[in-house]
Amino acid sequence: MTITAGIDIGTGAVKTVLFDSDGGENGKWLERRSDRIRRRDPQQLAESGFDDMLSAQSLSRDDVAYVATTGEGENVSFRTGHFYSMTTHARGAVYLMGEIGAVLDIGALHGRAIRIDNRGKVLSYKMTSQCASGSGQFLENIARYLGVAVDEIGELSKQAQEPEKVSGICAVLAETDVINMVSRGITTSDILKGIHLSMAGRLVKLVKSIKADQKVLMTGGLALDEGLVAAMKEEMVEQKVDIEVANHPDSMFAGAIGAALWGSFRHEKLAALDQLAQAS
Amino acid sequence: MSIDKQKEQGVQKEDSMWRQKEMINANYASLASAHENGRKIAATFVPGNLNELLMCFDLDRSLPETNALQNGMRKKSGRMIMDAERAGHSEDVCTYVKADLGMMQKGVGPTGDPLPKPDVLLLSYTGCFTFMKWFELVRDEYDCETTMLHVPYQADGKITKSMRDYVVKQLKEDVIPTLERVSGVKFDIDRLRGYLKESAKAEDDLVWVLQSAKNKPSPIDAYFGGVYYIGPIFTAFRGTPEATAYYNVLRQEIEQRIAQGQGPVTPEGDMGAERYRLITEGPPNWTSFRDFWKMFYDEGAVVVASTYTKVGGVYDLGFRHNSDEPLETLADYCLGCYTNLSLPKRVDMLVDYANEYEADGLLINSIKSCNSFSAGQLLMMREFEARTGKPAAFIETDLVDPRYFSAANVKNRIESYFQMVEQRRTQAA
Amino acid sequence: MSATEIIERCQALFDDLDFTAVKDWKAKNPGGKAIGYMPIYVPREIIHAAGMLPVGILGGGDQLEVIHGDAYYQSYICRIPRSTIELGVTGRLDCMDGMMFPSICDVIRNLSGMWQLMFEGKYVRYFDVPQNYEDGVGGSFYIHELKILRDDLSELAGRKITDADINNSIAVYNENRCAVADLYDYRAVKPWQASGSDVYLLIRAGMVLPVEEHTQLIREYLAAIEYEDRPVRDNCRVVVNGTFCEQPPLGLIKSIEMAGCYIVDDDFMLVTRWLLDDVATDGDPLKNLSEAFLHHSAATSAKYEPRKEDKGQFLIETVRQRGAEGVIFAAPSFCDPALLDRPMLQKALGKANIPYTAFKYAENSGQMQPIREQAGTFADSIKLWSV
Amino acid sequence: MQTFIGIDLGSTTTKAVVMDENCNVLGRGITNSRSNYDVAAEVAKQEALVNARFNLFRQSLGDVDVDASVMENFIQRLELNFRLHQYLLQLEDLRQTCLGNAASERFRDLGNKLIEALDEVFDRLRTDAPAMFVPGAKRKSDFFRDIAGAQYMAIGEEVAKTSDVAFDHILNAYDRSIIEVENRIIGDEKNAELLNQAVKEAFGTLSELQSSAASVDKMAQEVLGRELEETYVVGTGYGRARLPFSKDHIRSEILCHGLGAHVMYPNTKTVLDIGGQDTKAIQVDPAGIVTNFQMNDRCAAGCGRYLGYIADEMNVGLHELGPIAMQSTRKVRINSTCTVFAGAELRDRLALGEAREDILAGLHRAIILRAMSILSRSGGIEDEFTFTGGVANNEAAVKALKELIHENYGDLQINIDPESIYTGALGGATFARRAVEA
Repeated sequence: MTITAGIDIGTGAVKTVLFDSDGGENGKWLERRSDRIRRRDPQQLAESGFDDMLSAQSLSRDDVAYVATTGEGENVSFRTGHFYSMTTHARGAVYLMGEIGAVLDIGALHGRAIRIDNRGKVLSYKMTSQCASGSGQFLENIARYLGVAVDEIGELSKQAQEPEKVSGICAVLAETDVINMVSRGITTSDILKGIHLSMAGRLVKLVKSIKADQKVLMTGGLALDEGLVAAMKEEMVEQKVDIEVANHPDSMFAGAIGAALWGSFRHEKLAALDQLAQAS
Repeated sequence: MSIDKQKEQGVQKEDSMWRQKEMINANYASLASAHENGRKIAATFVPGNLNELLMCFDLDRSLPETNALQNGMRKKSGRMIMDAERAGHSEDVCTYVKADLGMMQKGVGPTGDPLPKPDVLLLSYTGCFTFMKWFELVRDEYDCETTMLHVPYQADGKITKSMRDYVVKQLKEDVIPTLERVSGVKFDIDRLRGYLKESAKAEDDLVWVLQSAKNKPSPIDAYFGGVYYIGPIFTAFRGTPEATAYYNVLRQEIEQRIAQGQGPVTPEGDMGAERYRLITEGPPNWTSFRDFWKMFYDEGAVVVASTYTKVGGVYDLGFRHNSDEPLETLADYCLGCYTNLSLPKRVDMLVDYANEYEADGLLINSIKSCNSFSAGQLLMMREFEARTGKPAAFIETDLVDPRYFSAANVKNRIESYFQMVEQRRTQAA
Repeated sequence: MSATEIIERCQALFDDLDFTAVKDWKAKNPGGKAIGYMPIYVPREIIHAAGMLPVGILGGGDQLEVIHGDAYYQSYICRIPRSTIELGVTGRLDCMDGMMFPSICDVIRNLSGMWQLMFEGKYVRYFDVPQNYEDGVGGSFYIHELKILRDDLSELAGRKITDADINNSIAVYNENRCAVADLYDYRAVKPWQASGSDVYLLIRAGMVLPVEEHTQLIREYLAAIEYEDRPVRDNCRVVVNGTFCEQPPLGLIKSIEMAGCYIVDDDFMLVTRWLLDDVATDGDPLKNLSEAFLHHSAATSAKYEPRKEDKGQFLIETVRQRGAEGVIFAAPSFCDPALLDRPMLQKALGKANIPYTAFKYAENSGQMQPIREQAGTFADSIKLWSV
Repeated sequence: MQTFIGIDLGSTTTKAVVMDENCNVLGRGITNSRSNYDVAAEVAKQEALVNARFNLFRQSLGDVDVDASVMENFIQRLELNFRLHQYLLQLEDLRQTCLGNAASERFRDLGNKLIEALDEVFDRLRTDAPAMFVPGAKRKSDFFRDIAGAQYMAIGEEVAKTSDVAFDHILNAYDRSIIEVENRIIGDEKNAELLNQAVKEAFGTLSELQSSAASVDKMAQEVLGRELEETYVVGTGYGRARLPFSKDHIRSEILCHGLGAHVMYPNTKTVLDIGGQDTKAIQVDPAGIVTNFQMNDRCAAGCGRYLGYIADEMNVGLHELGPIAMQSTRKVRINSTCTVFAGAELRDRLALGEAREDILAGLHRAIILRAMSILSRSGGIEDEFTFTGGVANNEAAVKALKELIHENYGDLQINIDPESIYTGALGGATFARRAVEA
């Protein structure tokens, strides 16, 4: 058995996991943690989080065969190797849910639809374009403006009667859209739902463009926003996409999990190469 | 809704309008049944549209830009564009192309009649790079026989012998043989001559109509109204007696309006007092065509000359199809289309229009899709202002992409522009 | 010079937005004239035959502050014409005695007209090329275009340009084509030695240096690089396509390699690799140049493909020859040729089971994170799954 | 007396200018546009009218035989006292609203904890209030939302540490109350009342005045009593369409900015206005009539809000950005001015080890670069040049602008009025005056 760590540095939070697996197969999940960055240095957060996890398992750094980073973790000093987000989310998603055709990774500033095969290989992908009012960041800004706590968004959004979509492509102009809605007396619920629907609209468009044909698993920071999940389901119907959008309580860890598993896989492969080298 | 029904309901339109609507619907109906009736379909573009030549081979004519704009006006284009983008076409490229590909996926035309795939693509590569890739894409998707007619660019503002020879040679050695093979009809140059004679008649009337805007008040809107007037000649009807008849009726209607000192007809009836006379550069937006037009006639603004009504031929500068040299005249026609002119030449046209039509200023509607038009328009605007001393306004919209028409922005610009013109006038007085 | 020193020199030429190299050449060649040309192809042989210096104008990169250039273009038009105009209005192109605008797309086409209006008195030539590939049709049109160019330039040079002059220049450029080909072949074999950015900078130097000097420089590099000992990385091999006009920032080329991809072929600055074989150096030079253009030139999105079944075959051939594992489509935002063509090329690659990925850039793109993300995922998917 | 009022309804702030029949500016008022334009317009107007009274006090100075410096001192106190009362009034409103919300379903399981925490927060807010309104005191901003907000965060965080209520809850109580509160208009009578109170207190604080109290009070009462007739009101700005005005009371912001700049600096040829979400370049003729204009739309890159996002991202006040950037020693080129991704760009750069002040300087230059090309598009810059809008108060932006103008257009007169944020409203007021003349 090999112990590997996966560290996923995102825009909003650092996710870290510890796994015990053989070459990435039948992995056993030892530890997990997620630290919101809140203007702190992600590098340090990652390091302290990592060490805390080890001590929780009474392990030392030497016990870890491979420390794999993903997300914005390319320059984490103590990493063994780095895998790119879509590679890791795909692998993590398969670990979490098995039979899926695609991953929809929704972060604070990006949305990515990734089509994968049953082993988690990335077949194709599509990202939201740079200037997008559909970003999670935008949703948070608006929520604060409306006096809504992040954990309320989903519930409120579900209560919407007649949601109105935000038209603007530029988030700043979209913000003004929202202010205008408030001034026209549109309810908070309808506004939030409207934003969820606009986001979902874009995301479903992504899902369609990669021609996903099987269950889609939502991962990333916003995967657990019930309001968005609900909106996604509606938009799938609206845009006539007949596949299930699933989500998983641990889906925010998908990137970190994938990194840990790939780390293990890589570790064994390299070990094998070494033996070859020594043999010859 | 059927035309008769609309007529019963007293929808505001002149006779010429009804005629044109009937011609267009008839053409779509004919395209729908072409294959059952053993007719072949040719697709070709508006600039460099060789309608007379295609008729010589009994081919039905389908014009992709027209299909796209018809879909735009019927608010169908948005979805088609998204379908095309989902199929992998970039959000950055021309929305005519995407609307067309989106439509072909469904195989249904703007009127709801089926639109069969064309049997031959006449790629007259005239004044627009995108045309070339557009038909490569259609060919790639639908395996249509394709014949390329490369029309050189008038970079120095003149048509040279070498250019003309090149185009004529392509017609003789490539285009005509291909059309003969596809249609099974032998080429008959006298038949071509006949159609060309017919074209010239209609062209005379069209020019008269467009120039009637020199009257005050102008009896026509040469942009929002103009796009209807150019319909038949720029599309599948040039060279047909129907087209000639249409322009005849149109001319009479306008002679009448002039006699009665009337302004243009708008979708809401006669326009009020003429307050601003404008020149426009660039195509209109189709998805919000009515709202866009309303922003003008509500303010008493009438367009007296536009470059867009010259994309299918700059007839008012003297060109006529000439049956004495049939192939050469087709070459000159292609080489002379507005978007094939050099930028300096385009500026000259705008300046001349401003003077001849006594316009208050220039409005440039810059189209995201159309770099052939749009690239350089901001310089054209400067040159225009410098040479005429008249103010210009600049707005950005798109042809058939509803996502790219921001009514609030456009209105704000146009409002400010009119208020500016007004202010300068009172100042001058 | 060591390979590193050679690349440092190229980098300096690349960073210099004032075309000092051109000014130096003019100082050394009193009365000598310089002709700027934009992507993707002009027959530099004729300019050379006129005793002039052909200078590639490839926009302003990511270090030029574009102020006036932006004022001439809407948000939905690519960057290269903006920065080129900026170079013009800030006087950086005053050392050019003429500008050539090849027919590549409507934006560059219209730029030729803008140049006529903005820089009166300068020689401006829109260089049209045939989209019909019959010698008797497109060929005779093209030869006529070449004649005009030759006559214009001899007038500008104040001396007749003879066939012998042109044949001689063709020979010189055959040399250069050969050196460039050797460089690309070398990189395809040892991409860890000749990195993507090295090769880019070397070719880029050829945009401002006299051709003879450039050929020499490449030869020196090929000799010197053998002595370098650069680490072999666990990268996959890709062909980069779509970069034939507006150039990617150097950071993007480096990011692609950082993310785990060796670039083993590309379409940067195609003018140097447009004609695929040597051009005959005897007989009628214009006829020879025309035949080379019609029958032995690279396929690109700016050209018409007469036969449907040939679409994308040139790219597929390149992938096979170079032993590449995939294609990265990197195109400038709002680039009509590259972006309209892409779906057809991708379809062709799909049929040939060649994996590909695609993204857009601008010559002044700042954020490389998304680029690394995509190139990296592509590299991962090839590396982790290759058994 | 007759007054003429211009109201500039901007995307982030709403400004009002009150003018007398001789086109003298009597008063200026500003407020954040919030989510209710009518309220914003009303509040801005009231602020301007209150401000007008203070100026009327100044004008009437001559009428009383008291040393001018003492009088100026008096008026300053007067104004500060007024502001303090206004603040306390709204603070109390906020407190009640917060407590109301704290009692709601959502915080049920917190029991009284939150209420107690809030009580402590507001007590401390109240105690700290007077210190913000003494002569020479610096305030983060003049909007209740900002002043109270900033204070609330700071104190709230401390309270959260001591009590066992999460900061998020305290913060949320504020977030859900502030909109209600800031949408309640104080009203003319209430303002008059506060003014009266402020006058009395001003006497109390200034012993030098006792002797001539009578004459001063007479003057004060006269000014307070003077009726300001709203003769003609003109609305302009981004939100003008939403104002409850008839068409002839509405002017395009382009014309208003052009005219306003002309009124401030009659030799102005070129005007640049960088507002919250748009940038305008305007050319005017010697009569202040617009001859050409360009503005950005569909993308707010490089506008005022951009700096707002950056300030949030760096957790500093908007007004602190300039000073920090001024410390820059190295040039950093930044090409993207997309507001939303500004944060990402900032993190990227910091990760690359670049210095905060250098990045900020780069960001400021990037904004001005965009403005420069919009200017260039409108026909370039001609002497004299006038820079207006909120960003004109940012020294780093001004520095970058001056450099770039020098590099591209040489030496020319650059006008920046500290009150330039009122340019549109000033133009509006001038149109209002002209409307009545005509």
